[in-house]
Amino acid sequence: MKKRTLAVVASGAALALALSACGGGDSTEPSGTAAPAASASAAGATGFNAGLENVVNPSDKKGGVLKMAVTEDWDSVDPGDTYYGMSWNLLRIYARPLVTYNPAPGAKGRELVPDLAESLGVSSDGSKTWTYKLRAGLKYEDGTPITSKDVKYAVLRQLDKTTFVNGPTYFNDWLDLPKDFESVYKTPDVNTDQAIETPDDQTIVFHLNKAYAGFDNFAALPATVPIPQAKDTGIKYRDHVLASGPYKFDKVEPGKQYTLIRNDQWDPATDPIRKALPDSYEITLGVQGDDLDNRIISGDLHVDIAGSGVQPAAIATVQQDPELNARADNPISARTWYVSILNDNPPLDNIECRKAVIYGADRVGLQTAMGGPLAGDIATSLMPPGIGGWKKIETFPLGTGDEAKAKEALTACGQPNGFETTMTFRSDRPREQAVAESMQQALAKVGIKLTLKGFPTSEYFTAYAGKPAYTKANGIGLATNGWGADWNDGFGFLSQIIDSRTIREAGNYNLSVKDPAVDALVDQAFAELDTAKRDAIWGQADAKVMEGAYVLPTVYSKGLLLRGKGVTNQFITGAFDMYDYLALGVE
Amino acid sequence: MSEHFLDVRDLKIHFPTDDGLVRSVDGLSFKLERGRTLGIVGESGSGKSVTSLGILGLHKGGRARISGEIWLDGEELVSASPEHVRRLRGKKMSMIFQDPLSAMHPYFTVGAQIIEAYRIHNKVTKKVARKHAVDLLGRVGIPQPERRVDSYPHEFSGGMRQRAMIAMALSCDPELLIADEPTTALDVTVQAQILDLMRDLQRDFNAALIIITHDLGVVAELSDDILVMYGGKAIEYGSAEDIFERPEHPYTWGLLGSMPRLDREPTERLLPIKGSPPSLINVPAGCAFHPRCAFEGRTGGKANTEVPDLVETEGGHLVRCHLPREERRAIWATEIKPNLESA
Amino acid sequence: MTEPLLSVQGLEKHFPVTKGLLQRQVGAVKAVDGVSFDVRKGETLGLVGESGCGKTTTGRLITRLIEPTGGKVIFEGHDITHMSQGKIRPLRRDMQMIFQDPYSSLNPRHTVGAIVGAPFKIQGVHTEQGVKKAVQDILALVGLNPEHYNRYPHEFSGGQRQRIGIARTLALKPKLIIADEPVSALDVSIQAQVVNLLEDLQNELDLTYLVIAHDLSVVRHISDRVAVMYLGKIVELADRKGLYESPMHPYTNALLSAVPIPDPKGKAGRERIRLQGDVPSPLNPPPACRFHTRCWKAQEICKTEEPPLLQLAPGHQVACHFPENAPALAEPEVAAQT
Amino acid sequence: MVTYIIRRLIGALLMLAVVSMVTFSIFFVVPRLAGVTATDFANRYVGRAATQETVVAVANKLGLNDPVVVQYARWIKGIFVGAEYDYGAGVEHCPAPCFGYSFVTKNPVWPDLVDRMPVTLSLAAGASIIWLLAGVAVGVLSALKRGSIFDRTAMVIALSGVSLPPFFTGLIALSLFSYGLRITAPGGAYTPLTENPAEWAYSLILPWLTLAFLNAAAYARLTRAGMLETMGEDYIRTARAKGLRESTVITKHGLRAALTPIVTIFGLDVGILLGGAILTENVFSLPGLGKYATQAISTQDLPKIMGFTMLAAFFIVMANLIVDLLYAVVDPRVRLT
Repeated sequence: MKKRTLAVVASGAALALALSACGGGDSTEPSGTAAPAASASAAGATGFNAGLENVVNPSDKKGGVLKMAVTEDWDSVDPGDTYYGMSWNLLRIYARPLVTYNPAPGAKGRELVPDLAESLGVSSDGSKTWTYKLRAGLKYEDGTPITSKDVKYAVLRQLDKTTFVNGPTYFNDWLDLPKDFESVYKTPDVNTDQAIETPDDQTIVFHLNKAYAGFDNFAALPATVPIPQAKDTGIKYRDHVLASGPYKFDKVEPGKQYTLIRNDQWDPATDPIRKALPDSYEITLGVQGDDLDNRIISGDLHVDIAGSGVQPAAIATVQQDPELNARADNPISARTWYVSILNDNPPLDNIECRKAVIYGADRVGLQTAMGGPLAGDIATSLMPPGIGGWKKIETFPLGTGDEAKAKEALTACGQPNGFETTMTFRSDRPREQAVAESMQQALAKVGIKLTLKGFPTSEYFTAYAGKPAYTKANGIGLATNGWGADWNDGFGFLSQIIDSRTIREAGNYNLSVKDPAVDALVDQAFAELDTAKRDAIWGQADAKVMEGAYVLPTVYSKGLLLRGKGVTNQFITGAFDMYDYLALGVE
Repeated sequence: MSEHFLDVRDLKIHFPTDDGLVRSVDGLSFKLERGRTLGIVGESGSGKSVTSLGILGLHKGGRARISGEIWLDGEELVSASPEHVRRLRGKKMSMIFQDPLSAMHPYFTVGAQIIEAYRIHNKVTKKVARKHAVDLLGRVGIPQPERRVDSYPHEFSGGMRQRAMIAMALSCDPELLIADEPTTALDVTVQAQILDLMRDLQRDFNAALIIITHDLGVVAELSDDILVMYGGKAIEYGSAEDIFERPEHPYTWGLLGSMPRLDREPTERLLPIKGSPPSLINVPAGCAFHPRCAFEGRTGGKANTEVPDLVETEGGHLVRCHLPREERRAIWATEIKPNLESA
Repeated sequence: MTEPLLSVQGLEKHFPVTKGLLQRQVGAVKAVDGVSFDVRKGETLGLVGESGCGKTTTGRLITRLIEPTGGKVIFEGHDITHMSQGKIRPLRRDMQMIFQDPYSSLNPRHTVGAIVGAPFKIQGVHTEQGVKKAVQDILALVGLNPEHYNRYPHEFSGGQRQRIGIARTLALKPKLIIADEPVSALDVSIQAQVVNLLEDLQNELDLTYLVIAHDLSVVRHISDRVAVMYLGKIVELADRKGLYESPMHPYTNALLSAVPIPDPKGKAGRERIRLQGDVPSPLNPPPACRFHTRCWKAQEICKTEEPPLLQLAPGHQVACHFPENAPALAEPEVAAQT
Repeated sequence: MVTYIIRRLIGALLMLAVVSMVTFSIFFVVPRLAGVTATDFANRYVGRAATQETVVAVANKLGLNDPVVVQYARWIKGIFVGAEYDYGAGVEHCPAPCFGYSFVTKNPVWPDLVDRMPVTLSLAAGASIIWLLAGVAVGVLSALKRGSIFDRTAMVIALSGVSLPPFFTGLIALSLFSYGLRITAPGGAYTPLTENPAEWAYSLILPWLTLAFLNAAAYARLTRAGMLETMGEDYIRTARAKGLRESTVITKHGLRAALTPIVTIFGLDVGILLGGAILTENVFSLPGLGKYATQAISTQDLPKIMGFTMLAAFFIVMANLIVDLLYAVVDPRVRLT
């Protein structure tokens, strides 16, 4: 699972657990029964889930201070060194990538629109070369013009993963880099034109080592936010990020607070997508979770940047208080919780035994374990709805467990009396423990005996479930797992978790999908230039994984988010499944 | 009104507790004149210390129920206001406690504590009070008083501390001095020094002195008159000679028989009193001493039904006993005295 | 003369005194400094002295509650000075201690039966009935009501508690009892009861006592022989009669003369010796004869030469350059100077 | 006295050295013994998408591949002579005392600690004064009116105060006073004293009271017990026998002795508190040392954890020393040798 929302990472902390009142982190998902769907009519939408498809409280009024907060600091405000969804969403107020997401509610929010670039990328050479042209009149906060060389430098700079450890590695993997290039710091003199060319100050050309039709998704990564080489101070750049967007940093106190004020060098004429309504942003870090919810409820704060939902304590309040309920949104997010069924150890190397596990599982019970309908819909496959190519896959029933079919599968597998295996889970996540216990109970009915083993989140993938040497030696059969998309397409969601060739010595998130047919589909998808066809291939891959019974999906995650009091233009963007931070204003 | 310097009349000090009423002092009367020394003798729980604190008015305002009269130099103290008694305390009457280490505040110098005692009742400057403290320390035999006045109690030896304690008690020239077990915590050679000192001081100050102790030797050394207490009551009162030469109460006999003595040939066996001192909540009916009394059977059954009165037997010698006077004297002469002196 | 049950030879206990940055040892509190005496079977030896003289430390050294820094303790022919705790355990039963405070030395949560009965279980009396019988016998022996078997210590008075302590000690059938201030916490009338009890038990059970006390009257009453200690040393050791009637050491003399006499008539006639000041600190004891700072007979020699403990009369040892009541021929020097 | 202080300071240094070794061992040695490799360590500090090569490179950069002794020595060296850190575009010198660079934020730890200290100091100072005054006052009154309704009520409240954790009382107080009645500042509203003293006090009053409630309760109980014991002492009887007014007896003779142990405990409590009031700072989102420590632990940021631990240990050790010195001043019976 990638660093998608802050909360997930925060929950890894043993201490944070105790402090932020039970499992702060993955409490994205509310518990209890579904809230009354008070969805809204089109005009002047209000009420529950109004923000899913509508702009709530639309306004063009400028001015005011937008107060944001978050329970923990995120990795970095340096666009080249961040891998948090909330950070990617937020940084666009001070930084402009080549391309970005359309500030619009729902699925429209997943559309890419040019930002620094005049238009989306122009591909040539069978999608191996991508050209962008910068808009005219772009300037940094200090008044110096933004050039394509700065974009090139910024992209190359963040390839140095020993310095900028946080960000994604797509450019490392796909750019056609010269062999002798190590990093902009160690090998500054190596000619990198074979990877990125800047024929003039307005034009930038990317050369890939293999074709990729969805490169605009790469261009939307924060890595393309321009950084002038002269201003680069390596890892310390995060303290002095040079603004290209409508706001610039006024105060930077890592771990405590950031304030941003208007960047007078930003020219609205160069920027069709940003309204830049508030006069300034106040961002407070390290606010205690329950307190943060209370302050949003009371109106002292406008936005919880994490965008992953309220704490369990507030969920109850929101459900009971109609006024609050009307301020809540319950979006589905591009994250799936599931159980990996490891096929290394017998008898789970036999597909029938894996099927028996899926048939035997109580899918409703698993949903309850994850926090109920508010927390997520019962998942039918790995890929969540909302991602291109998604189809409801009906390979397996979604009820409370099909004993007869499970027994049938067990017989087919040659284990009519069941078998024993071990299931791992993250011991500091109560919901995963509940999932494991649900599995234990349900499978016991068909004769599959589970031994449960919990491990701390921090070591889960590096030393236990994600380390094949460990799982093989210890006979691990099942492992709780979860994954969020880097961006909302099949590549962004699936490539890291179904491609058997990504499996490493340790630190894997793909624990169980090792199927040449799936790998072949992945390759096919990479090469397919047509978006619709490509999406279809990802959908096939998703179905193939279910056919192989490599995973048991539990829920497509949903979060319970609260709209701030006195905030204008609130809506859930399909790009990040949280409120779009570009559009917000203050009444 | 009383013409005596100190006249305690039917003093009762009772403490209500969860277990019942503790009758620590239960109808005590005695008199004392200036320049005289009264020894109050008794075992633990006899009420002797409660009496002394009662005279000083230290039970006032607490849970104690006090009745009776305490006349001091023409003033009645039981009915007087606590504030009035406070003003007398430390000035007209003062007290020396048993363990000088715990009775002096560990955080203040000896001098400061004496100065404080003096300045409560005398409007003088600190300097004058300090001079007075140094004089007093010298007077009670502390060497280099100018230096020692700034010492803390823990820097003094036991004997020196008791001297300092005495100096503090004497700081306002009290007319009544009560010493509660003043030498019990001290070594025997030091005890002798302190007893000498107290005798000298009393002569010089001409105060009335009450010495409270369980040690008959100490009483004999200092007292003119002796009051023997048992179960909150006086059971025998008389001159020192009366008590040691002609004791008439079986309890007093028991005390004398219990003590090994250096001044006589060692007896083969001690003659102890059987049993233990009574609980002050359930004081035995009748004579409080009767369960331990060897002669209880000779009282004609009155021992456990009637409380005997404190009756004068002759010349100011009072005894609280059911036994007829002649019989008491006969028992003393034939059964007790010879045993005490047997070789 | 019978073989001594307990023999103490040159016993020393020095507590180091350290100072400065490196905690160098700059001196020692010589709590016990070369003490020697024998305790014979069946006798009572009294050890008297004022506070700080080392009498209690001596008792603890003998029972190995603290480790001696020098000298020897021989019990029944065994040198137990440095015997390991394992080896000493069987001997411990033969050598028991009675403490001053009857309140703190009994476990408040155990019944008297349990307190007194524990030793029987160790000795192999196993049946519940057997233990109960044995305990009740002992309770009767020390003058307690055997019916009180199931009561707790707080239900007893001070004197009775001391009796419980004695009963517990006796249950081990010891040969030697070291009693440290056995009666000083008790009321006068109770003191006498306990003193009598100790004497009776000695006669009945053939016990040997080492009684440590500050009360000279009690010691005289109970002891056959008496040792007087001053600042860690024995200054005089004699049989009762010799010590109390013709004390040789000035300190003994002063001690005896300081005891108040319960006789109002006698107080005028007595010759008194009043010592000046207090006992000096054992940290810096006076050199040579430690008593010289308070001694009215002290001469130059007393400050320079330590007087040895010499036998000046049969069974009468004294450590003094100018002993009193000494037979003239024993110490001609003294006669010359008087 | 001087030798005593020198000896204690040397002892304090040794103590800190031991603390550093133990802390270092817990986070660096013990996991190694449990089979966690240098790359496993490094995995915590790289992005989730990092390749094996990146992980190894990061492990090298953080020095995790060196023997533990070398790592420890480097850390110690940093404290005394400073350290160098490659921030990509260049190398920076971190002057002594350098407690290393955060593995996560890449900031030097020491300036962070210095930056967080005023918050914790403010919190500790205000809260400790409140709880000392309130606790002692209630304790004294309770002791003097033993068994009264005041005493019983106070002790019940005190018991609840001792048993209720600040994250409970703090959250209740916040929702009641800050969001309900709106009379106190909301969480996280810290204003430095130097900026605006009134705002400073306003922003801290609720955390002060929450923290003070917890400790005042304990202090009230301690004071009451101490006062009851002291008022039963012989020297109090002596003071009364001198004819002192009861008020003087209580304040001069009683309180003086009863407060001595309170003052020493107070010193230690403040020392511990200076290392960060972890629960309170988290509940009120105050960016102090306790919050810093929580963040450090949640991100397993070892240099931060080490730095914080050392600072907290330093405060505690110093508080101990000061308390001991103070004790000798207050109680003349105590001699420092």
